[in-house]
Amino acid sequence: MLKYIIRRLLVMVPVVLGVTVVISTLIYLSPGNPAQIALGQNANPEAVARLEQQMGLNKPPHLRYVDWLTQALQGNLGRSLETGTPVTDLIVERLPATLELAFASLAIMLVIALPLGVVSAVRQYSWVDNASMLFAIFWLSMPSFWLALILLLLFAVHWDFFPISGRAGALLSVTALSYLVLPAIANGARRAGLLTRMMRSSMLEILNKDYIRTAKGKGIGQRSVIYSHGMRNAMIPIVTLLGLQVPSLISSSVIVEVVFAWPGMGRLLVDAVLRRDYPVVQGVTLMYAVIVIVANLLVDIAYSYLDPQISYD
Amino acid sequence: MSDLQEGRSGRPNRSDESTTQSPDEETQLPSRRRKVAGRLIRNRLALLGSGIVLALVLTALFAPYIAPYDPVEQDYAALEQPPSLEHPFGTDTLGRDVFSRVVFGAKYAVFLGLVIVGFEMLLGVTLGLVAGYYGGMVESVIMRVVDVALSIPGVVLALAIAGMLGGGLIPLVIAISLVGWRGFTRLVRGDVKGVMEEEYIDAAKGAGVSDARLIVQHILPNVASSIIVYATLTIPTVILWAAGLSFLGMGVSPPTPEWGALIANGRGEIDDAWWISTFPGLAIMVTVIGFNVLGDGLRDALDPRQSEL
Amino acid sequence: MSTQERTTDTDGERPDDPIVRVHELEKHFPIKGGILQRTVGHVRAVDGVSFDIQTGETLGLVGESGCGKSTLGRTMARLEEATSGSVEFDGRDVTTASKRELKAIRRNVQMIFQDPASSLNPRMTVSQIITEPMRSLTDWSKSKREDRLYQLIEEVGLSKAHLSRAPHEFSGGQQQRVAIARALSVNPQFVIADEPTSALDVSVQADILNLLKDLQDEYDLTYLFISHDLSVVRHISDRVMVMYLGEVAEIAPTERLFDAPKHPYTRALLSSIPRASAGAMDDRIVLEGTVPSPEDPPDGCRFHPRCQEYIGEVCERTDPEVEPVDGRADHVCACHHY
Amino acid sequence: MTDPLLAIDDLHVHFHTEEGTVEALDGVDLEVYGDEVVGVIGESGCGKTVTMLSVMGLLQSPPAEVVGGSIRYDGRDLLTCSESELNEIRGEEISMIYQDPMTSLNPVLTVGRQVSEVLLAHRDISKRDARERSVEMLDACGLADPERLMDEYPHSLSGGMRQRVMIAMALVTEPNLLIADEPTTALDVTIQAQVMEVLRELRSDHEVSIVFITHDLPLVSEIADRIAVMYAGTVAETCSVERLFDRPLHPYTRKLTESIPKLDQPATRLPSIDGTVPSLVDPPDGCRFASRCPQFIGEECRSVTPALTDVSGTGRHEVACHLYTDVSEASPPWPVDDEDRTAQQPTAETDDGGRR
Repeated sequence: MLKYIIRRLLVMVPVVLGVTVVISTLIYLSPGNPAQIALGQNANPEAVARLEQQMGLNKPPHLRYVDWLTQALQGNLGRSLETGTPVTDLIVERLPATLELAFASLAIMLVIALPLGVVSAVRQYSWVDNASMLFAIFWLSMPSFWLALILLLLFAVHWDFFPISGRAGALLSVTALSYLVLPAIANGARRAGLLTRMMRSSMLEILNKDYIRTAKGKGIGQRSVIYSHGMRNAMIPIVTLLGLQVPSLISSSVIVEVVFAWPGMGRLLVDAVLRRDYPVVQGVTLMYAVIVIVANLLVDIAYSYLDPQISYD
Repeated sequence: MSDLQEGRSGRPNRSDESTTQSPDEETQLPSRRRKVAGRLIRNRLALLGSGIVLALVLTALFAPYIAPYDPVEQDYAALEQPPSLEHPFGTDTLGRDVFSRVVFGAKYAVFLGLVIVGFEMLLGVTLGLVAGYYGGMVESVIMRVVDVALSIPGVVLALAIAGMLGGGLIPLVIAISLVGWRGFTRLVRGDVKGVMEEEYIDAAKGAGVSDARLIVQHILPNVASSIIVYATLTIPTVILWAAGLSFLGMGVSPPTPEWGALIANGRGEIDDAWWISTFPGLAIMVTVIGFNVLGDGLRDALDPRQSEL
Repeated sequence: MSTQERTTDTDGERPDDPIVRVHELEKHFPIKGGILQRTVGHVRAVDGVSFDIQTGETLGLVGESGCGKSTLGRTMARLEEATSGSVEFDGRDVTTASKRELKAIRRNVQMIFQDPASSLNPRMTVSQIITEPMRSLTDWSKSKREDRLYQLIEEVGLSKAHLSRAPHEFSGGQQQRVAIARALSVNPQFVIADEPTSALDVSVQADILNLLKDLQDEYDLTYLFISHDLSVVRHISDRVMVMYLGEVAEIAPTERLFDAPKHPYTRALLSSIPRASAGAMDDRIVLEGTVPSPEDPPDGCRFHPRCQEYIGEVCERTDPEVEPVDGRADHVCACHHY
Repeated sequence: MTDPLLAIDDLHVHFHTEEGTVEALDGVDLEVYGDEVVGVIGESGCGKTVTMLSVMGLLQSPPAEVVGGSIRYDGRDLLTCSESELNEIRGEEISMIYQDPMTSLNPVLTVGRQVSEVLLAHRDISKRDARERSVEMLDACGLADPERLMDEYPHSLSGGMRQRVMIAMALVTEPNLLIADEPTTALDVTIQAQVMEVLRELRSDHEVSIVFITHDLPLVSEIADRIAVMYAGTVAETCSVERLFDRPLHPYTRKLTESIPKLDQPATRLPSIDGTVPSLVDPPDGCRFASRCPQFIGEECRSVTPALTDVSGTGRHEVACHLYTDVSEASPPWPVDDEDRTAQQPTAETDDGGRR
């Protein structure tokens, strides 16, 4: 098992490196002179030239990349052109909010989707199945930013159940929780719809397997057949699919953060892109990639626990 | 009679199965195409989906004839009017008719959906075919690139690309296309590997068929249906993405009546004029539902094995 | 009928006229493992196999799953690249042939596969399927190809009306007929049939076996007939080769192999076949255990851990040579008993 | 004669598919008596598995629908049992082993869990006792090191071992009836021989009736007392193994036995059956074999479905064919050269010809 994790970690290295190359290339190809952006439009050309020198902008791109990478490996992702704050500090400040939102959405997805999917599969073509499939189609067709606006309109503005926007620190109080509810729903709803359908089809597939017939033939009762024999097998593909959903969960959280003024990395990124604050864009994108890669690693480990057929070496 | 048959020493010119097959029985076997069409029609949801998609395309084509007003014409006499007979979806902060803007938005949705998915397919399917067919180093390299691309969340990458290229329609198309191809590559590569396991591929190799012909004649037709299904189900995702990026101000710029931009436009007024954002959102939702259920129906009809995406 | 050949075969006086010579053929598949997914071992699917096939004969190849019989067939048709050794067809080495040479060889070496449903491209019509080898391997004109197509479709017992249909509209037996027509379209001399009837019902199997025999007589075909079913092999073959774990256990003319099997594995295999007779089970040899993994075959004789006639350490230490038994050149066996 | 343990009477099963309603079973009659091995033989699609899945109540419905008939086991009609009543019978009184051992065991549960589960469901027994009993059963099925095997997952077992586990699982509750659905088809011959050996031994140790479904006539003749031949959803003939080879009465049975390549016979041209199995969607009236039958005798074959009738006077040889109107010792219209046939098909006249 340890060997397996080590191998997975080793495989991660080239992928992370690849990500840094892609991001650096994008930044390099972007128009605009970072030194000019940092100093403002009306800056003295000499000062701009001096800053360029200082920032290493006149070096060839591969050397700039190597410089950046060397610094990045030491935890230094540069400074924001806008405020001069170290990018690492900005990320550390915003990361908890982003993770909090991600986990809350994930929890909502799982709590709604798994039971609904299982019931739909077990009672295929019943009214429960039809209703939950319509429910799923409805949510998965909803643009998350629009849902966010509608939720805001109804539950925050119109009925005043929840605060309109922002975040009240870490999740320790009812107040803090109340800030989280709407963003988490907006972010999780679409994927809950998707997951319901996946769970249903996965369970349906398993229920058609020979070993389910064997189990039924043993006369152990429907409950045991579904839970002991069906569920665990059905979860194996679901865990994989959950892993594949992580990037899109993050994607929608970027937009949801903007709508609810949730102080996570997504808002940071959007602001940075709009202001062409390249070091921040670079740093945040890298951080997002790392989150995805780590999530995939966790999924693989969970997967190998669920499926005894996976060998660890 | 039986003894005669057994004693027969000649070649069995009479086929075991074909002799008793009357012409009537033969015509009973429905062709594959008819079967697919039949399954689509029986699926009522899929029918609804095709209806929605058809309506969308017609709206996009005939937008100028359907819309009662010019979508960009401002009317200071009618600012932020709630829905009425005159303005079924109300008017926005500049007095533009929301209904007309939503109708014209269909043009962008259809255009973006088709063009972007077209580009994604072109890039993704080609790479997937190459990776799956040749295997080895070529495959490793392509799949590592896919791994890297998949590690960056789509909107984040698209934001970075769109940010680099600046706003506008073309950068939007490029940004989303560069993000979406990887799904096609994964799918096609997997399918190609599956098809390569089939004995008819060995048979074709044994028949001396060239690589190019093998790919075009034997592999592509057998992976085509899953590509079609995936493409149909990708269109709504692309429409959502395009709207999302426009909403963030990274896509189509303000006066243009793109649905995401329309929602962004009404965002500030959500408490006074809910209709400005609500109707474009509904339009997106209906469109996405349409493509989704059509795609589901197509999957059931064409490719029942393909699991939920 | 092939009775003429059969009688000469059993006398062991068949003229030595091999059309195929396989020499020390090996096919190993790498196994990946460890942290860096390096090659940590090999599945020795085919491990040093030598034999000849005479012009016009049917060589039956039997063995249990995993013994390498299919891999051997596929390597001989160059659907797999050989690890070492050679397969000479008509004096030309198939394993090292260039693309152009391979085309010339393939005109004469064709293959029929196990699963008729999978061996026909579902998106092509029967006529496309049958003409494909002619298009790629010959320079025949369109009209010549069509003539051949019409001739073949009748010969395999189908009709012209079937040509425009798709494979899924046919039953398994009919699909296998299409596959046979495809293999024979370019007038090959040698056909490798890999379990051609194992996916079919017995009554349909009888039809296909009869058809293969008829076509052999008509076109002077040479067959390598791979099967796990000894009854079928006995029915169709002139000589039989038994494989165990990637190696040759025994080769002998059919009658002789079934009447006087030498290798303990052959004997166990023969006695395992169910037959509808009373005494059949009294002398049944039931082997212990299962076939070991070809990743890590036993030292010495590969059969020794399961052998009912284990004679001592020599079996564990030395891999027996394939040698003639009873002084007959046409009956060879790899066992320390002989 | 005592009452049969299992009596299937005029069973009709339909499958509702896109192509139409498939009349998979069209009046199947079959009886299994105590301590008897019945072989059910037929080609793919003839309905042998569907019949047995109906007995187990394991047909997927939809698309399957039992439209008529009855299945009486020990006095109860299984078709009218509720799911929970069925669960008391399945695994406890009737067990089944399936064709493909690779897919019939749950990949994520240990062997021990899967075997002892049956006991825990049907007996008031502690987990430890269930485990002990399971180990004994695995051992009885010829599996080496059963203790260790209990904690293994199926994927580390070979096909032959898995099928033995399946057998252990089926017999651990000592059922009265075992249904074996092509239990050796997926296995190699030498492994098949091992599994058959296990089945034969267990049969002599435990008093259990077996229904052995297969397409392999020689194989089933090794173990069965009586054979039922099925064709296109109907039972064509039932008789003892010896009679089947000596004196098959149904033209289909005869054709089937002849088309098998035989080891002990010199290679000649194999007789085959002309034509193809009729489509079971809207099948022809009358005898379903009529269109292929070499003994076709006229309109009656096309219009009247022949009933399975006793033709031996003893109830031990039944045939569904219009050729036989005389119910006492019918003789087939083809030459029966008993001596010659016995030479080619040496079958035992004694009782232990089928089993040992």
